[in-house]
Amino acid sequence: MLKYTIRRILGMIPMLFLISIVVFSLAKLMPGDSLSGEIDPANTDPQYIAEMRDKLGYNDPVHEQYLRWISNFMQGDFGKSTRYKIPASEIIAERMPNTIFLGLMSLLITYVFAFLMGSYAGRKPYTLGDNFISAFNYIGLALPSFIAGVFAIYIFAFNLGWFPSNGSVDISLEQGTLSYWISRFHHVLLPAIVLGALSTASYTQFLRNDIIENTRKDYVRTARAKGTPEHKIYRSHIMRNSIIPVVTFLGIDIGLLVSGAIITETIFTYPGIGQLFLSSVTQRDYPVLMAITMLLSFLTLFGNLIADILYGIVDPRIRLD
Amino acid sequence: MKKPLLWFAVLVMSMSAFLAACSGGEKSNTDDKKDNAANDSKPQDGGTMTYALDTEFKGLLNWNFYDTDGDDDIIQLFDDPLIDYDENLKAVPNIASWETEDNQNYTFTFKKGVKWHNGEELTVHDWVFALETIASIGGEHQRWSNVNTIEGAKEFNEGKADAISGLEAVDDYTIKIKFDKARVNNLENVWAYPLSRKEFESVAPKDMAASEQVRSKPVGTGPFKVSKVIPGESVELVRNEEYWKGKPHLEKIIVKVIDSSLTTGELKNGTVDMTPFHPTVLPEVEALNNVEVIRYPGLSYYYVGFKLGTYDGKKVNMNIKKYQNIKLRQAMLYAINREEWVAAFFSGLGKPVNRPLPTAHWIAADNGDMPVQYEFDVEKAKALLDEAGYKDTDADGFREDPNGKEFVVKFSHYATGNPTFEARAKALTQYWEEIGLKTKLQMVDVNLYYDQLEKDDPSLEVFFGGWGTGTDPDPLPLWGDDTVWNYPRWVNEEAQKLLEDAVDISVVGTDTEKRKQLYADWQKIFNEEVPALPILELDEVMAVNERVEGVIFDVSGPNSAHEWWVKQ
Amino acid sequence: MQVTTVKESQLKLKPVKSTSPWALARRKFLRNKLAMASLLFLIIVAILSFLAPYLTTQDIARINIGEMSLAPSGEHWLGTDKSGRDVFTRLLYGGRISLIVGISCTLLVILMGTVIGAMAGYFGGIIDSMLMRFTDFVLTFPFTVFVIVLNAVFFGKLNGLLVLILVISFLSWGSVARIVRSKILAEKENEYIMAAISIGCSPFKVIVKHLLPNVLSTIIVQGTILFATMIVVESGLSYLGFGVPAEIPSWGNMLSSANEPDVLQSKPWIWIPPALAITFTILAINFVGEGLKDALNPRSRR
Amino acid sequence: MMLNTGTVPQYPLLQVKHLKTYYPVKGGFFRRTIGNVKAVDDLSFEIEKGETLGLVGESGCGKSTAGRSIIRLMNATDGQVLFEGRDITKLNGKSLQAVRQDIQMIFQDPYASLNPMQMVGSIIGEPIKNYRKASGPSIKNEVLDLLNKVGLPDDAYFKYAHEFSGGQRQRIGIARALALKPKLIIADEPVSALDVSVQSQVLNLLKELQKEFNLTFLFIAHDLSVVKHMSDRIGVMYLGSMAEIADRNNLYSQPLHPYTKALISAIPIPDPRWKKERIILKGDVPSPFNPPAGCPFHPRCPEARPECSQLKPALKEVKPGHKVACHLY
Amino acid sequence: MSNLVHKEASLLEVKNLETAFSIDGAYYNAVDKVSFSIKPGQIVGVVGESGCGKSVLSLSIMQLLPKGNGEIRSGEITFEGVQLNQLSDTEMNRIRGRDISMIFQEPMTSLNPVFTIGYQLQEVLFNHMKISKGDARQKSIALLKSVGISRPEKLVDEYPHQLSGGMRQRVMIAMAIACQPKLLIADEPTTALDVTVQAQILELLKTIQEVNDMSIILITHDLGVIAEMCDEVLVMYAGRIIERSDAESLFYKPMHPYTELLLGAIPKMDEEAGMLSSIEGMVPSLKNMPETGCRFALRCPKVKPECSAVTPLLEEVEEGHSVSCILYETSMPRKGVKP
Repeated sequence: MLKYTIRRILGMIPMLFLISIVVFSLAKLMPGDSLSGEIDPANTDPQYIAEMRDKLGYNDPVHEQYLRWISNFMQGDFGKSTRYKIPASEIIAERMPNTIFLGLMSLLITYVFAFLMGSYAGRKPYTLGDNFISAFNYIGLALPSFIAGVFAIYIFAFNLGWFPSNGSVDISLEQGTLSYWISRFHHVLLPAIVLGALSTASYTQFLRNDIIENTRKDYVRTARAKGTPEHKIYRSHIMRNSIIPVVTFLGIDIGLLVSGAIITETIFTYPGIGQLFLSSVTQRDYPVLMAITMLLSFLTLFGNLIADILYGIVDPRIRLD
Repeated sequence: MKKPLLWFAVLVMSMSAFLAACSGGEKSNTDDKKDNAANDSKPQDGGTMTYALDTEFKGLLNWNFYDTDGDDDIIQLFDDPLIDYDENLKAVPNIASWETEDNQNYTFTFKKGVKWHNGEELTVHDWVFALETIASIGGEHQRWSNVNTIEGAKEFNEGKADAISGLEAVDDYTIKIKFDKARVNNLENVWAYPLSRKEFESVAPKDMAASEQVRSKPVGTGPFKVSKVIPGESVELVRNEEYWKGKPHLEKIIVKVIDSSLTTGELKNGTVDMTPFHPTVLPEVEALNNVEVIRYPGLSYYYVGFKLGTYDGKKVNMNIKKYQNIKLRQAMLYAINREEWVAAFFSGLGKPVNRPLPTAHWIAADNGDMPVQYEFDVEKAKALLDEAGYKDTDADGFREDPNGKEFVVKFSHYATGNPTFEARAKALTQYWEEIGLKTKLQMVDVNLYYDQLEKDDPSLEVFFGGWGTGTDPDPLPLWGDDTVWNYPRWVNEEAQKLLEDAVDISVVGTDTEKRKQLYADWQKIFNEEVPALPILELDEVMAVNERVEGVIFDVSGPNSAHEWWVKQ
Repeated sequence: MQVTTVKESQLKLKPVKSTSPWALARRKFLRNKLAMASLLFLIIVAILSFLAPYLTTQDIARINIGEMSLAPSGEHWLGTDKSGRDVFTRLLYGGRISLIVGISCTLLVILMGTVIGAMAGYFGGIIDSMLMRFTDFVLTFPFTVFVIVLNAVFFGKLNGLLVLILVISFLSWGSVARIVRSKILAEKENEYIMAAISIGCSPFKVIVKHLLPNVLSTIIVQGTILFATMIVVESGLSYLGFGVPAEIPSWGNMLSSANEPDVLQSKPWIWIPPALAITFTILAINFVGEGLKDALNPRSRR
Repeated sequence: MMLNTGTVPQYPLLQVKHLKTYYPVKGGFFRRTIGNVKAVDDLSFEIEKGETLGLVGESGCGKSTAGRSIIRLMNATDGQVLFEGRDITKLNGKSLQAVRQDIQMIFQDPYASLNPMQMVGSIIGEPIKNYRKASGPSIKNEVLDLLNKVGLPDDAYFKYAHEFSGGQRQRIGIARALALKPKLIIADEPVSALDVSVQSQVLNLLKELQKEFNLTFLFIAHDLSVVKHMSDRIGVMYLGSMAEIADRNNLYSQPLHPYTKALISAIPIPDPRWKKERIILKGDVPSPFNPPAGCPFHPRCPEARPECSQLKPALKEVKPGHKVACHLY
Repeated sequence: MSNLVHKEASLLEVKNLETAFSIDGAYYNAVDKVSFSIKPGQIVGVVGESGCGKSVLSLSIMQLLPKGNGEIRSGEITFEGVQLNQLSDTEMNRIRGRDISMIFQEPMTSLNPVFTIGYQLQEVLFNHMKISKGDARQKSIALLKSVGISRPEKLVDEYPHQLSGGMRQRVMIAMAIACQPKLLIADEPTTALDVTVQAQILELLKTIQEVNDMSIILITHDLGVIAEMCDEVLVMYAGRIIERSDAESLFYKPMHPYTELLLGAIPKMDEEAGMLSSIEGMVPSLKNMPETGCRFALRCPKVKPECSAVTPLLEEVEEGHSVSCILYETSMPRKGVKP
């Protein structure tokens, strides 16, 4: 397993290298001179602009610019945000905890609900409860997150006033106290539900169908023939097999969540990576933009690795070596 | 604040009320503002006020390093400038007062007992520190142009001198500054924001912007102290008990960022006490029972420009033919029902203007004195076009140019996420089509838009734009014959002379009336030639919960926050 | 073997009633009430959208300053938006764009995914590994991020709608290629494929005549899922301002007015119709997809 | 047709010489080949025109792979397949197409071997269309004729495979194989998926057809009694190579290879009075990925000797027409 | 062992069993009026082609019919005096795996892929006896050894996919005999296996049967296996038992035309190749089953006109040999027809 993991991580390097070329090229292709962010816009002296261009290396051949960028990047220097005037890594580090918290909450909600609803519906298919859950699922699958987010704010934040409509925490609370965490939780709940709604619905459906399918498997019949009580058959034999695919989704979720956070964080004015990304695009903050894009690509690759490793852990038939 | 010009596109997106105004200082009440402080009893102490920004703040929380409105809004709650501006944008003493004989040598005197939040007293050395910090960074610092006019600043920057020779600290409270030459606007131009030596002495100038002293633990001399910063999200400020103008009433101010779509909802729920908002939501905000709208004159105006020439990096050349006909341009302004347009897209929060300056500025000439008034008049517009030879020769309902060729007005407007931009641009083209001008609308990404304008991209012919001006009234950087900001690329020798004379100390001396007259003459020429069609000047609005008292706004911004209070 | 003489009866032989798998699936689908109702709904939406210019005389582009932000009434069934344009009219036109983008992306994605997946799956070996490496590579791009960046790169340089469709499609075909490939790999193991080779069918014929019809059901089901996804993607990007150019009405663009403070709160007639249109369309597509999946699955009984 | 059997009578119809078919096994991150499954490992035999050679062995012994390698559904790694004296392992494109006309295959799974999307008429007519420019009606007549030959009604023409039972489907598969009038038919487990009563129908049909058209069969099956019933000669395969090959009666009455003996003794005889000495082998067939050194059978062989684990025995003729690969002989 | 003394008490007695499956809302009998009994220590073979209902019969006895789909419509299944089809699930669970156990055709899918062999073996022990974990492990190792597995200590910790088909079937057998059941139902236990492995497994079953003195119901389609293993044979066709006899009598004197044809359809090793007997047509599907009369009538070469009108009953024609065919008149007067 360790050997496999190391090999996989090594295998990610060429992929990331290729992606970095794509990312760099795209940033170069983006309209608008990225200089405008780095040079005092009030200073129009052509000589000054030319000097700055030279100084910032915009006149170097493209491959040199790339090499400079990538070698800095690998040393953890993602460049300086043209908007915030501080290293992009610091900006990202500031926002990262919020996105991680949102992502974890969303995952938690997704898996808890999907597990509860999916196992109920799978065990009692075609009953009233199952139909209710199915109806919920269809709505969850059909309601895009941005619509769900807008509705959620309209209904739960404005009309009912149950949840705050923006931010990540009430600033007046002392960091680390219980009420601080409650406030964070209160702020993250609505966006987390919206972010997780789609996967909750699809995982529920998936789990349900998988349970129904596994119920018909030969080994379940074997277990019955052994005299194993029904509840134990569900708990061990069926569930153990049914959670295998759902667990492996966890890895893939990592990449998806952060992408999904772009919309959710924007709607809820939640200061995380997604919102940062979007504002970096509109403001042409290239260093931040490139760093986030690389980060998300890495997360996607990393998520795939996690998925494979989890698969190897939960399914004894898969051997990772 | 001294950044003389702001791109309007940025303004529109951020919709900050404080825009180019420089500070909050002692204000005398003016007639056109709603002052609810007078109605009620005595101010009460205590309480928390929540102030919402509808644009993200960058977190560069120091006058010397910030560059956006969001940060500005926060800084002025906790840091005071040395010089303030009154409702006519004339400089008035705040912490510092000054004397000058010749507009070259100034003596500034600081008030005693003004303390930084860290307990140190503010002295002239803090100002020197600020000026030297900027000078040591030089061209890469955006305020360099506000410092390099001081004698010896350039030498200091180049390392030829250990100190800026034009700065002479007489004692802790008195400083003499000598500028490289006499100018009418040396005072308005000079960088008048000190930097605490104690906080920053251990930080290299290059690293200051990223330091925690700027980003998370800023200090100032203002009525509130920053107690906590959540980057990009909110800032908590607490009362500065030792504020030199008196103890603030409010115990706490919370500044938070919300999406503009949430404005009315948050105001209604009382989770936001005070926030600027987009003009289009004015009716909704006014409809809220618990909120009052403070309206005050702004410093920005919108125009429709024509590309009349190109900029070669040094000079503006008026060498593009298509829109050279003045009658064509005038007709296009007559064709626009500006009253209706402003009512529709700015909820009436603006007035049509006939000159490229906001009324609030002291150099602005009286609108009524303008030679052409450009009242909405379709017939007049059509007549002008007929005169100019733009006639419909092929009976397709649209006019051809005097040579009988097809004439299409290519109109461009910047695009952001805001859907009303498209609508308001479209509405303008509809006015022009009414008078028989075929138009084509192009929405251009805002980041590209100003880039293309600067580079005279041929795809931009007629363009929508806006300027927000700062405290320095000089139109030369915008309309001079050697500046890239002159987007229409308009050159008129007479006008150019007027602008140059107005800042020439040998012509105007220290006589502001004479200076104003020169500007008025310039405005008349502009009014007749309309290289850009002035559309409107915008009023600023601020929504304030009615429990908040003592808040006053004028063109230079709000009054000092220590006077604000909430009913409990 | 001798060819015996043709009997009259043999020539007259005619198929009585089609029992082809497609016919069976069609029959099964027609019996599925929910799916049929959804299909009907989609057809109505499509007809209304595509006939919009004939159904309404309203000019979708004209700004009517006198009629801005009117609540629903007899004259304007769904009210007007902030530019005084009829919301109902725009909903129809918006549907047209959303459906066109959705369908074009779906078709392009299916086309690219199927060609690449089928080639990789059928030929295997080096072709397979090269194509799949490339697919992995494209799949590694975080979708939303790259759509936004790519769209920003091409913004204003080309026709916005076309760029959007191409960008979305280029970033989305990977999963289809993978599914088609694995399906082809599985199907290839079936002996009828070997039979087809052994009776002298060319690789092209094997793929087109034998493999594709048998993976078509998967592709169709995948297509419905994609169609729904693409409508979500289009409207989501437009909502964020990175999708269909603002001047073209689409459901996402219409919904983006919910970003405006007054609209979300006090003018719900402007944003709720496109929100519901998107939701119900996707719901209907999902139901049709489920129905198709059921109908095309030979094992399902119901 | 490119080959003319009449002029080369000295050649058997099919000669397989030292045929090897390996599948690469991929492993590791870069999916490199880390080894080979030696599905067929040095297999040799020949088939005379008009005879039926049975190929028997347990699952994984490579008999199906051998069949597929001959018809080039798989590419042989090494060795030769001489069809009418001509090596066809290296053929490509048109010449390969031409050879396939003479060799046809009947497949094991009556469900998977027919394209579910095709009408039966199209399934049977397709090979004709591929090789001959013929008009629709004439092809249709041929197809109807073939349907009659395999005992299916005319109206099957317009039906789809899913409307038929397993036995009928297998008849369709046989009709397809006959459509090109091939010289050699490889029948790969044609009855193993069928019930006994249906199996007998298909076996009878194959015998009739062989008689009628003088067909040559390579009959692959795991059921020794079925193979014996169908074949003139029988080859017994174990782990990719031939263990023994002989005339069917010889093989049955005087099996030489210990594996053949065990195989025959293991077959349950439907006769309760039949009491016989049963040879129970130990363990399972080893994996062809990692076959044992020496004689592949030696780990299970009750008569194994020391040299059996050293040297792989060659197939040698011990009696006329009876070859065996065993160190005992 | 072959013992057909009627007086001896039956271990299992099935009477008039009807098991039906619902298709499109209607029920169709997959097992129709089946009666038979098994005595202790007997091996009874059930033979028939696919779809004849032999697996449904075994699942009916085990009460393992798929829920909501198949159900026992009438009849009695009595095991040691207890009527199984009256028991609750919990009560039945106590019998399954302890008194009656079962092995299945597909050793590949019948074991849960995510649990170790040991876990799955111990599960049956924990289900039916109070036993400590350590003992259970020891016992499972012993069981694996008893089914001829050479390295049981290692195998208990392995997963099913690491085992060959034959090994898995041995594990299944070990699981089935763990509680020393009185009856083992083996449903096509060797069909998926190679012939040399089949020989091993059959040998094993025989040994175990002798050692434990249990009864076996051996379900298979392979008459060869029947001949080798069974004392008594039930021949099923289309859900009914059409012939019942001791093995020898069945093979040497088949009575029912179907049995006769079936025997003739098998290619035999010791005979010269000739034409095999074949049965025209195929077994009618459940939905198309004739309402009355002999279900084989449509394919029967000896069919008489009354075959499709009169439903024959399974009657003893000779001692220990019953057949359900009107060709065989019995001493007893034939009673009525089946409803």
